[in-house]
Amino acid sequence: MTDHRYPLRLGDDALIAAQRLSWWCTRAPQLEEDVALANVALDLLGQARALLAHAGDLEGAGRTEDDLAFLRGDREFGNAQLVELPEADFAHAVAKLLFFGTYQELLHTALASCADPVLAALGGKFAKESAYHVDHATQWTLRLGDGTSESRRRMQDAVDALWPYTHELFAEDPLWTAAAADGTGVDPAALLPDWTRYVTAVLARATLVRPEGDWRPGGGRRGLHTEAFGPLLAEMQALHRAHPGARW
Amino acid sequence: MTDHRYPLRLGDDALIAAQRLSWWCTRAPQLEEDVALANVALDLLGQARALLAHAGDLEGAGRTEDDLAFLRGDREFGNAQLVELPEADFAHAVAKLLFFGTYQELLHTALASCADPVLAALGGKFAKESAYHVDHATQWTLRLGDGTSESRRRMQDAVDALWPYTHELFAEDPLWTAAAADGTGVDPAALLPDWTRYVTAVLARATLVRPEGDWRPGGGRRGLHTEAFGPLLAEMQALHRAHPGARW
Amino acid sequence: MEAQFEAVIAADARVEPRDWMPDAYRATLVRQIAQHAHSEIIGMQPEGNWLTRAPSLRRKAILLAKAQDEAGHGLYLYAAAETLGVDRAELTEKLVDGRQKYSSIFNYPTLTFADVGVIGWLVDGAAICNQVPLCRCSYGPYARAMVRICKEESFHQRQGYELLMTMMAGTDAQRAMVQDAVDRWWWPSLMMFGPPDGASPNSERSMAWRIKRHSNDELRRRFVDMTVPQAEHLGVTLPDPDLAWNEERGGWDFGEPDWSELQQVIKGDGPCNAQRIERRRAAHEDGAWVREAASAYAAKKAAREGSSR
Amino acid sequence: MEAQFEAVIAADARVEPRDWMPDAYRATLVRQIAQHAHSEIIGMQPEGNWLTRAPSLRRKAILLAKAQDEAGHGLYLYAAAETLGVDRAELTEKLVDGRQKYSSIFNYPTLTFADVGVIGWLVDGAAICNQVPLCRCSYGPYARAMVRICKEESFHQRQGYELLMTMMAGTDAQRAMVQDAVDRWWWPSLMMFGPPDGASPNSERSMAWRIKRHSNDELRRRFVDMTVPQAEHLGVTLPDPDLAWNEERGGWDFGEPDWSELQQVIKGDGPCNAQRIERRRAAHEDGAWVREAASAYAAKKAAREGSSR
Repeated sequence: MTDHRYPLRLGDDALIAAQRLSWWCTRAPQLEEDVALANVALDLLGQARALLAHAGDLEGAGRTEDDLAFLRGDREFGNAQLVELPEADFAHAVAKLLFFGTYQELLHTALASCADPVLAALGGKFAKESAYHVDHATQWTLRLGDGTSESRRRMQDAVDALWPYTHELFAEDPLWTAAAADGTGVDPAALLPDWTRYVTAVLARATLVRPEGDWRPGGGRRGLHTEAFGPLLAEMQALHRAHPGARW
Repeated sequence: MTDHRYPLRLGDDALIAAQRLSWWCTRAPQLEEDVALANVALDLLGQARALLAHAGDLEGAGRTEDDLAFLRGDREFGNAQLVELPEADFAHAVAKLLFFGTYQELLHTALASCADPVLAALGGKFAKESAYHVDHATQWTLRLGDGTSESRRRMQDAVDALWPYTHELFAEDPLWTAAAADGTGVDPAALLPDWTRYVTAVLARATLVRPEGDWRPGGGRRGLHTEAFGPLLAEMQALHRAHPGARW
Repeated sequence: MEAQFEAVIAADARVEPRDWMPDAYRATLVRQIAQHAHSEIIGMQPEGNWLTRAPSLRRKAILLAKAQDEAGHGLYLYAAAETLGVDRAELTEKLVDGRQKYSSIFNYPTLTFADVGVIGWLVDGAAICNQVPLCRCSYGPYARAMVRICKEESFHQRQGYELLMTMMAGTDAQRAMVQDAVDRWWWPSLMMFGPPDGASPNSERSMAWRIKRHSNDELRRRFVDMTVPQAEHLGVTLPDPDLAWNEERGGWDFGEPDWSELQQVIKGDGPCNAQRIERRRAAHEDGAWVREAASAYAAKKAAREGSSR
Repeated sequence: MEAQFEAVIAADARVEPRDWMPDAYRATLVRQIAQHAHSEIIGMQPEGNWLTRAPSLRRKAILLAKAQDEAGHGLYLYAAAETLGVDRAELTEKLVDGRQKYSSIFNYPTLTFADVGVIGWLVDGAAICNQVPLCRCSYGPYARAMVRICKEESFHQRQGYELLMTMMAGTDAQRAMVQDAVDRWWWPSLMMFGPPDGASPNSERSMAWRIKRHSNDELRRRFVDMTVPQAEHLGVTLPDPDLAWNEERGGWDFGEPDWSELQQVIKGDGPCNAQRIERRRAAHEDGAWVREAASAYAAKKAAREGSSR
């Protein structure tokens, strides 16, 4: 049977990505983008809810999606650090969506044929959503990279800042290995060649330089997060925790 | 006997002012100012602790300073809106400290001869602290107001933005009236002439214009806060609330 | 041409963008549609304040979807305004520098999560009362935008009411939050219908042009009659001691809002006016480099495609 | 002159700012004192991360007071460096652009409130082991600054340990937080003493000049011997399977830290390097207008006072 921590971790990725993205609502550079980013955030939030609910079912301890989202501490979240990073400007939001969305699209596509029927069904559904996110991020990467000199500088800065955090998405991990071994999940290492091919091509078309450097921060999968994560979680959970047991 | 809500409200002013000010730690424009602002924040936090503890004693329901600080909701805090406002730059921090510190110095001095012996003792002690805060804010108001054209513009912007919120400090309120009537507290309306005289003189020396306009936002005393207050409180209370009943 | 315009109005038919129309009719519509569009966009902020703090994932999703709908409504409405020969950038400038207004209701702060529910119930409810008749407005593009918007607004209103029902069935603290939110939003909601008829100078002309179909006071009464039984069902008290059933009229009598407060908020001195405009201004200015990049890229792309033909 | 300098060193007396000193001695001191000053200032950040979220008002006050002390230590140390003919602004530039370092320990994140206690206990504890001998450093201003600093550091260490004792007497969750923090900070704390003696090229000369009085490994052993019984008293496990009492030596044997990690963090690839420098850079740059205003005001004031004489 699927280890409940597997969908939980995927759900954490989606949840924290949605939480960061929702900050843009009322702050996007144009109204079309308020709509589009809210749409992406909604997809991610929907993915998080389905995955956390599935994790709760598999765990069998009666924890709901809200218990898992609002009542775990900083060290119990398994999302990759990439998704929790603050988005200093719109270029950061675009670069993050390009990197994370491409990873998600490949992951969801692979998940669609896994042995856990719930995850397989979700993977099929989510893959379509992710494809839209990737397309959206790709369009913006091209516009910003090949737009003005300022936009190119900002986009390159964002790519440089976030690139090191992409390694963690594909890093070896016992949970991935186990899930891949029994067919209930995917080893993301297998996705890396396709990811690199796609992202590299987009960066090239956008006249951007693919970063070098061997810094590979990580630890999110083991609950080791950046200092930006605690305040994010504090804000997200404060109201829920202020009213223990209340329904909303 | 002193209404416990009286020291509670004064304590809320000091607590929220300290919380905002502590943001500057590691972000001040020079190291001397990291020291000075932390010092002011520490004084304010000390005042808050003494006042909340006194309020808890008077209430007689066993609530500690931490219960009052961490387990009340947004609508139960009685601080003036002035102290909760975000500080957009150092000029805002200076203007706020000038306005709030001058109010506090007058208040604490008057409190030193009130009928509540605890409050009278605290008033005497706090008045000295406030005098230092006012002196510090005054020196910076002069430097920024009469410094460069940029600093003058920023300082004037800060004064203009915060001035409307000073009215609430002196506004009529049943709790003030009752406390003044039985001698257990001070009616801040009586402090307004001295406050205006001092602040006006400092602004004039700093070559700054005293704002006109009749907008008088308020409501903090009745728990009606700005939208900046909820996130401030969420951050302040999140960890305490995440561990109900724990001692630290 | 004027006669033809008058005939269309008299027949209760639609004026379309290419039709001749009096300058004052056009100006009135631009002002009203722009104000309406601005209200959708600024109106994202009060509830947006709770997006990152929503106490359940379901409520977070509902809030996000609502904010997204509002941005969409803003887009339709700016598009409707553009059919009258203005453009969105110009309208945004006017919003940001204070030459055009938005609904004053959005200058009040959302202090607790119950405010999210009450905004859905009362504010969207009042908006619907105002907007349903606009679906038959004489200007075609505006009327058609309103049909779509009203449908979504009703959905938002039901969601807001459902949140309040859930909270009223919850803890004492939740019930107190709901009552407190109702106490704060009731009077501002009544003021959403504008000043009393005697003090509303432009209403008569707008009614003659069939832009507007009911007077402010008429719509306000309709809203109160609709809302009082909902409040009873919810179990909250509306903060008006003068609220009383009028047997004769078959409707509810109610007290007089504090019109001086409305004037003050319209003038700019509401609790959140400065903050709302500042957020909008910051988003617009911080986004300038992005919009410039998009234009530059589009131009390059067009040039490349042109030269490769 | 050189002979006099050598004599002062040999007599274990103090070199003072006006005394002649070899260029290399001066350069070594500037580098070390600046790095020490930078460490105090950057060291405010990891704990400062919890200032606004401290779970009790008492702990918030302790944190604030500690941050204030650290800023004060930074000021003494920059002042000590300035006696060697450099200035603070120049040192800050070098910090911000990466030409000077600070202690690598501050490149690790503070993930829970237990980290605040563990930093007090282990990080301040290790700093004290390093710094107590510096109170007898051959350069007078540095030695005197260290006397004051060490006193305050001991106080911080006791406060950190007391927080951990309180948490260990608390809930299961609190105890788990403490153990987790110890697991994360133990090895980085050991690395605070620098590379093993064989790989520490400058140590010998510093010892000859009596800037340094003990080797890295010697201080590291001293720290472990001091800390192991404290860990036992606290009830936490130190994450080192090789930790064992050595009867013969009368001290604790311990495992080898992962020196490649230290090299990586020093090189710039620690979890928080970029973030720490960025915060310091932003504070420095955002404060430029304030410092300029203060200078301009001082100049105007001096001119006014000059002309009014």
